[in-house]
Amino acid sequence: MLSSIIWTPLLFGLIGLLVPKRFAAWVAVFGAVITLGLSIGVLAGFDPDGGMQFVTDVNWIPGLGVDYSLGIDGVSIFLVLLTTVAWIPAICFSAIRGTERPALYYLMLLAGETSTLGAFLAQDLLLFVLFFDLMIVPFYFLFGIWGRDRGGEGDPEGSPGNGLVTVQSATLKMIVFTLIGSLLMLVGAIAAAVISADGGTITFSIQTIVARGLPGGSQNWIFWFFAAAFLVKMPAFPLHGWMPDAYRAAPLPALAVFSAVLSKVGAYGFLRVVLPMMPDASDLFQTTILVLAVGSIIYGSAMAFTKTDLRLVLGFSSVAQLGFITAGIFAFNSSGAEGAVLQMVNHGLVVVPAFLIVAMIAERTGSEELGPMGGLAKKAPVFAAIFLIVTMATLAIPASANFIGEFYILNGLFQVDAAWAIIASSGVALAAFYALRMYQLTMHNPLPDGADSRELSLRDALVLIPMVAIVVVLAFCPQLIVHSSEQAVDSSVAVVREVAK
Amino acid sequence: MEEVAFFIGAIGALGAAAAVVALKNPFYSVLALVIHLVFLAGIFLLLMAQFLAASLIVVYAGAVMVLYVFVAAYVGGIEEPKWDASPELRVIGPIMAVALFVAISIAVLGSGLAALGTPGPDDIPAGFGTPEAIGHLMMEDFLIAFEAASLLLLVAAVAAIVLAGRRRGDKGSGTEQRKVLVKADEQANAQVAGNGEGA
Amino acid sequence: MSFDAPTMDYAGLSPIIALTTGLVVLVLAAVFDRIKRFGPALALLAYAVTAGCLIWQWDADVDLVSGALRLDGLAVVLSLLAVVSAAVAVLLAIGDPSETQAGRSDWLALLTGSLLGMVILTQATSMLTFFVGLELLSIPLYALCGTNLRRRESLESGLKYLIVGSVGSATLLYGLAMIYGASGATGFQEIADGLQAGDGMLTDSLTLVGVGMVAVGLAFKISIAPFHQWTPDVYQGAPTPVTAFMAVATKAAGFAIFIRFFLVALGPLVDQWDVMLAALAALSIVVGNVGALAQTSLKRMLGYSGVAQAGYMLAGIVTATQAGVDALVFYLAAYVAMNVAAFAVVVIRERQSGFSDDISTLRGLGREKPLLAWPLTIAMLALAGLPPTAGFIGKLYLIQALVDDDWTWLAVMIAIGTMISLGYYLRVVAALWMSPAEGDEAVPADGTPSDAAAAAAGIDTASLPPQIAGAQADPFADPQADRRWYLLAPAIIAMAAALFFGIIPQPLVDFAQHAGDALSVWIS
Amino acid sequence: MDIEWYIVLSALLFTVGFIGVLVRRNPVVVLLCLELMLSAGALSLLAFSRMLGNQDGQVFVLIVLVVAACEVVVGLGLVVAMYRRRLPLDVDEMKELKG
Amino acid sequence: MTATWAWLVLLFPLLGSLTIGLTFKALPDRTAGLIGVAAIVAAFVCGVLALIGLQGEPSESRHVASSLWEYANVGGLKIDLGIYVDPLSIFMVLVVTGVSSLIHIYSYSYMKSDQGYHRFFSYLNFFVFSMLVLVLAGNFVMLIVGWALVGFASYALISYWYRRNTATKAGMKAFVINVIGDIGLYIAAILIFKNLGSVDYGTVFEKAPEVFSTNQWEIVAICLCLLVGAFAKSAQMPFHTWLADAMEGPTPVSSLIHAATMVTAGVYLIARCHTLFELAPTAADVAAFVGLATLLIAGTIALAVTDLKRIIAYSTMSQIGYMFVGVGIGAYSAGMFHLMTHAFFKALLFMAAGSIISAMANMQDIDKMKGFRKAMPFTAATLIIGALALSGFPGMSGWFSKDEIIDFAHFRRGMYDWMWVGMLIGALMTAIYSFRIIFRILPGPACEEAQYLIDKGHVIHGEPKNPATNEVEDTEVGYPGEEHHIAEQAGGMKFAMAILAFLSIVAGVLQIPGVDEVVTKFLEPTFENSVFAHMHPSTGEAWLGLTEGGLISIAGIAIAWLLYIKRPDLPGKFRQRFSAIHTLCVNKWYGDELVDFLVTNPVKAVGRFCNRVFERFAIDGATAGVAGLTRSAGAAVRDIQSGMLRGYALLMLFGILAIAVYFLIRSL
Repeated sequence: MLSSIIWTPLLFGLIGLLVPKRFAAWVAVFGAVITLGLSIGVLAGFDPDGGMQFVTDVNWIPGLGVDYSLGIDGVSIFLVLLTTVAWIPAICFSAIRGTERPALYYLMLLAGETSTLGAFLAQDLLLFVLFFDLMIVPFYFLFGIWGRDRGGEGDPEGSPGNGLVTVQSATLKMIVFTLIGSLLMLVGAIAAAVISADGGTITFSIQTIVARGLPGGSQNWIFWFFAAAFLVKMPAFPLHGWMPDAYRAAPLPALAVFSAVLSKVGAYGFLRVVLPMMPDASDLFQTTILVLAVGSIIYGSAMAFTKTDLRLVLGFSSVAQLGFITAGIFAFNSSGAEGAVLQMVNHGLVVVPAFLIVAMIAERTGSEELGPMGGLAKKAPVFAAIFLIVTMATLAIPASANFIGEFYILNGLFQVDAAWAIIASSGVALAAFYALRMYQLTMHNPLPDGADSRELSLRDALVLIPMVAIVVVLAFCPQLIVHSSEQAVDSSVAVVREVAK
Repeated sequence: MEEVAFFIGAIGALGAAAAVVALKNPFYSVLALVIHLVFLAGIFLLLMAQFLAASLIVVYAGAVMVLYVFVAAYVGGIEEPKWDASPELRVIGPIMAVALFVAISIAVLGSGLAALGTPGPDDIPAGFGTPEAIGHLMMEDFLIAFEAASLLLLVAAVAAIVLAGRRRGDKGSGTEQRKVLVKADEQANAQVAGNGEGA
Repeated sequence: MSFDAPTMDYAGLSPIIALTTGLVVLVLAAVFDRIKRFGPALALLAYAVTAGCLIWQWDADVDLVSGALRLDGLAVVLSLLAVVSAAVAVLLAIGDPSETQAGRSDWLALLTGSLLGMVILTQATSMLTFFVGLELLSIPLYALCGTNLRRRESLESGLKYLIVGSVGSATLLYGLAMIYGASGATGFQEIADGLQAGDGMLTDSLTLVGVGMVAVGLAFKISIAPFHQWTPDVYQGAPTPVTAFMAVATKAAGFAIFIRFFLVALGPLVDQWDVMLAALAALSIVVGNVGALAQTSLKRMLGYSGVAQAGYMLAGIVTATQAGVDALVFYLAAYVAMNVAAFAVVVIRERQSGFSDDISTLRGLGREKPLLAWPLTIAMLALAGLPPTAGFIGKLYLIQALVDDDWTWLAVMIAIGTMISLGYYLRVVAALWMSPAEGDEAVPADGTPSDAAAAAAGIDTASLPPQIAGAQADPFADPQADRRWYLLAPAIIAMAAALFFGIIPQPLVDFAQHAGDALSVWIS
Repeated sequence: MDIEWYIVLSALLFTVGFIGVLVRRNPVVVLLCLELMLSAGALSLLAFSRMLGNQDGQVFVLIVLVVAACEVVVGLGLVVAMYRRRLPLDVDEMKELKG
Repeated sequence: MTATWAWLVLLFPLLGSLTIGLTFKALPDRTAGLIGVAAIVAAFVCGVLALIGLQGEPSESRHVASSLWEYANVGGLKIDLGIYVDPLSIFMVLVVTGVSSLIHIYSYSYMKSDQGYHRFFSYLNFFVFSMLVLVLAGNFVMLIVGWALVGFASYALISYWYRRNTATKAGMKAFVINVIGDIGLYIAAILIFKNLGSVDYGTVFEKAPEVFSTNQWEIVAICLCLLVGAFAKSAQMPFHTWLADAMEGPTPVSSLIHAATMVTAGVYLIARCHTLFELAPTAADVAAFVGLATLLIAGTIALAVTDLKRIIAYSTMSQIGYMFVGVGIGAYSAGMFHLMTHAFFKALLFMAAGSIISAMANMQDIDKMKGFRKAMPFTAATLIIGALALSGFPGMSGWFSKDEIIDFAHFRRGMYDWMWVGMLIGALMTAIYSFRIIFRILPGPACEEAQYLIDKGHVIHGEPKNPATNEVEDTEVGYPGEEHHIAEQAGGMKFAMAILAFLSIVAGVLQIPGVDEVVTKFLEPTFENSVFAHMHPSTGEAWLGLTEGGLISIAGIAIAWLLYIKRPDLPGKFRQRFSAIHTLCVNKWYGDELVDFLVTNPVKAVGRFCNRVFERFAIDGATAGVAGLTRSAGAAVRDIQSGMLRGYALLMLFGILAIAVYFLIRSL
């Protein structure tokens, strides 16, 4: 069952290579929808109190002790759903517009989905690392082939003062940064397996390693190897150096899922791997990680309200949001961690439409710069309304599920130390500022010359509205997610809590 | 007596070696090497390697050096400034080489191997170093190495033909003299190959 | 004196015999123009028979000819890799200027000679076979590098390789002599026994300096820094099929003897040399990777990359465990696939673009000729160690072996090296996919290279026969190169292998472990 | 005469040969120096062979001589080929390949 | 049953908002307006029915909690989607829905020519829904939800004419300041949960006295955090700067949100949490003092500025200051009563102002207005009634409500006497600025626009201009069209204003000291456990206070008459004489500048620093540095790779030597 979820997208991507070009997009859409159907099927059969479920465990590389081991629990199920949901609008959006070399494009996009799902479902440490590394490859191609160079000063296409960005350098930066972490994580993962085996048979099964435990001294360095990977992926301050360029160069539909889902894998990794496997180290380095997390919140927000490139505003807002999520996880209590899980889903759901909206704005104004924009709401009330909902969810207005997530995170942090919560909460105010600024400077104010305020096309609306609808529905009952993931999340943080005592 | 012979041989071999390096004209260098090989063969004799001493003279100082002489004559000398502009090579190189010599010497002299300080055992088997003994070893224990060496010679010959041989593209571009030379080095190659196998 | 003929195990010797026969046939074929045309077929036949013999002897574990050779898993596995890469070189050489100028059969005879040296080397268990095998490997290679006689770089690379290679050989010889002196034996097992029997010989200065000099000689062959400097130059200058062969097969044979000599003969000294080899490995990783960064010549870049990759693989020996050897062999096998895919594409591109291997000639290839772009792309990703390729699993294997033996810092070095390596591997990928073709800058594939272009390519027009120099189309340029099955097939098969063993690595793991198992007597 | 002396002599010859490779620019002379280095190795092999009373070393030296000869043949072949191509016979001029 | 009615109170505005919003293309404008009005009226009716249901209960059990479903529940922090109905919330529901109904009716006419009619009503209904969530919330998280949603609605309506830069800026300012207030509430809620284990009103108010001792730091912290929220929402110092700018919104919005309902939420919050504030008297005093300071400062500003709507806006701040003092010192019912009467007369004043502004073709400067008495007699009458009520003229509603608060301060003695004095001064200022408006606008020769109205019978059609910047604006979307609507000519407006005028006059009868005191009695169940529940001045004292207040009011009106009618040169002289004070007041005590200096500029500087310095040098610099280091290492490797054969041999020699030396050392 889980295998079929993982491999269906790739299968359809490959089918897309075989069919005539004009059908490739629709094959991809079809594949994504089927994957969503499968994941909903898993959700239907999911038991919130059942621990790890739908387990698949096959010897993959017996020579190395690596298994093809999959499973799903309360944490992963919603991230899997987020993934399968998020990919559909991205694919549809591209399908509506058409791309160059469609077969390859959709193959890459769907391969990205496959690897992301793999990372969420892997229960073998090495399989997780493998999928984690694999994720970046299709996105490297997506960003590289379908991205575009952004000019520097004086280029109407580019961002004045934001410098010249070539696709090549941007993607290279991205992949080098991400792999810095990933490779260290590979070393860390192997070390974890080897050390925990302590001379016995080496296995990479996460559960076994957790059960065997790691000695405190090894935990400390292995922790940082993993943390490096996850923090870069998120990205967290100050390891976000790759993000601005990559975001500016990337094609927006791919960027949407990248920002929505891939960044969550890092946070997920903390919850799935780091906390249970290295409880002592997690406890030891709690303050350090919290400093980074809160730093991300503040820095991300501060950057988000100074940047004028829409993508960067969203990108840095993601930095801030991931800061919240990390902080929640490292509160080591169910309130914080649960809020973090909720927030992962919420943020993912919000970011996808946000980036697609940026694309639509760019189609209307010919620019992604906040400066010369405005007034797009004029003839596009539906567009404006959807964007408004997205904006409000981004800034976590109370009544959105994002608010509940942030509230629980702050509550969790507060129990660690009030200071964390208070500093982190300044991020909420800054979020209001940058999100609203983004909305106003695009939708409001006078319409500049050359910009074309036009309503969403029906097809675009059909892409955006389901996402927005999910956001709205979740706003009414976040408990749906909270309830099902509680047991799994709590079991992760409970390990650390035990140690901390 | 042995000491005297050794020192004569050693000084001769070293002096000739130094001459190989130092002489400006490659022609003379080749000749210096021949002298070196002769002295070396003497030292080989001191070490009871009669067969090798002989083959060194015959094959090496004879055949191979002839090849050298031909080539040196063919390509002629190049003007080589004695002490050129890259001091790191001219100065640091020899210094480091000497350092390497010192290191090896320390390794040898500082070794705990007692036998090094002796002239070697006296109870060596009869016929030590004679063609017969070597021949036996070659055909018995070291057959593969021997056969491989012969194949090596074959391959080297092919290589020489490929590299230096006259080919269709060169038609008319070579002078009479060059043709002769090419033929000559082919012959030399064959000769070396023959010697190797014959031994 | 009676003559004790050594026992000849012809089954065990069959691979060598097959190859020798092939060599002789090829040499003879050189004489007859009619047969000459079938040179490649003859060579491939010989290789196929050799490979068949090797597979026939898959489970062999025997000492051959008075302990000069030993046919076991390690030998079989690494010989197979060498044979496969030689076969690829034969295919890639079809229509190559070097092969044609060297008179086809002669060229193939040299290749076969070198391959024979490799096969002997993988089996060598005595200093003599070791040395002669190494020379049999090297000397034809020196010549092969120079076989593209029209190109200055080719000759230059041949002579450079020969000179520094001989320095390496001489050093190796000197080291062997010292070890011979210290142990009193030439057979590997006897060396180990002799060193252990001798009083304090395991830490004696004579032994250790000898070990060091042998290490230098071997490190030279497998391009370990700081003895790597020939690599980029020779890779770039040599005819590309030779480079491909050299890059893979030499490493296979070099590592075979490295493993066998260090783990069998010098096994008792492992505590003495492991740190040194680790340092060399780390240095190679750094030097190879940073050196490759700004290269514009693809072959040269692959040369530096080979230095770095050799560093990774050397790490497998440092552990001196069976897992380390397994990992090394696995990586080597993956490395064969990746490099073959890369070089095959380079060969095709060279013939299409007037013999330039500049990375810029690859621009826009992804759009125009995906069939060429994909093998190179996968090769680069695999070399960079990205999943889902065999390169990733190989790194994983190596790191696991290292961590398992407490060489975590070296594992981290591998990780760091890999990061740096992305900087150049992905530049190639970017050129393939992410930049438009340079229509006017590239030399037109089927057009006439101008004198300037020829000069740029290092062809000294003045000294060429009139029909080759200038004015005329380059006789070896082949705009249809991307449709030649013998060029495309290696690329695509190697790509498929690199991918397949990235997804289902177990068969290759078994393959590698077969090699490691052969050493189970000597190492844990 | 103690074996040490022979070894030291061989080390000295090796060094001289190495120096030759380092300082000479004529490839023919460089090849000569390589001969020196190889013969130094041969000398030490023989010395050890004598020390051990074991003739394996002598066979080895024979192989070395063959190898040396082969190297010379190929080396000189390359030199001739370069000469034919009118390339400068100076190792310092062989700088097409670098960087 | 009560709970059901209360849920229906919430449902109708939400439905109205969604219906109007989703059918913006299908329904004609008028229908949308009618739906909007109907939804609010229905909510009002349901509110009345809930009131009746609640009054049917015995006094001690007059509170109902009801929950729809569990909103979220993690780690003991259980949040229900729940409401809490008690007299206080019903009181607020009635005020909100009542005033909203009237303002909807007013807007129905006033916004007639606006092209964003649907949007306007959708927002307005949504606002009412949010406000009702706020007042009906059953726990602190729901309170926050309502709190933030009104903030959002307020933002949406301030920026309603979104193509004005000034409007969008004002909206942003209002929203961000309100979010800061929200954060205060977040932290308060988290603190409450941490200390009391729940966020439900019922549990919290029950357990608080058991858990906390008086003035324990936790409870003070909780109350101060609550106050941050309250101050931000109610535009009290130092969070007051957004309110004046919020006047960028259409006049009905100012009337409803920024006068009658939303801005009084802070007062409601303190009253709602009176249990907590009584445990933290320090915090309650802070509330009172901030209220006092705001009322005085806002009063002085209202005396100086000339923008009609802003005068009324500052007056609103000032009046809310009174309410804060009221609930801060324990005069809960007085505070709530003033909240109600203020809603009536302030809404009325805004409506009248809106009418005049329409007549002035969107001009808002009172210096340019003159002689509207004849031009718009109905508007003039309502304006006078509103002003009288605001200045607390004896008999008017404001007289009863404001002076009850003032009197209570005097009744509590001690330092509260100072508040009493301050509030009396404030009352004097109130009377003066109220009548400053009247005397400047109504009497005298008609100005051009007024004259035009008298002559032509309809209002002048000016160029659509931004009143703040005088820039010409395009009217395509989201601006009132050329037709302007004035009370004289629109039934809906007239109707709403008439009712409010009536209420402004007579609402006082609800709370005549010693006579009925309806409000006090009605709210009694909510405040019964309060320490101030049975502390109130005697009837005599109350009447004495009322008399004082009445006299001050009359004095103020007289002063205004003196200044603006009798001796119109005096204000100018004062202005010259006390130019420093005038400048201070006209510049709103430099509140904006102060906030800019203390908060906005530092935050922006941090942003700029991050962007221009840190990102560039630390992040990009580090990246480039590492990349450069690697590249230069590569360059070094390539330099060594000189192509020189002899160099290669040298490096080999070096390597051999190094290894030999290493092994020599090892062999020692």
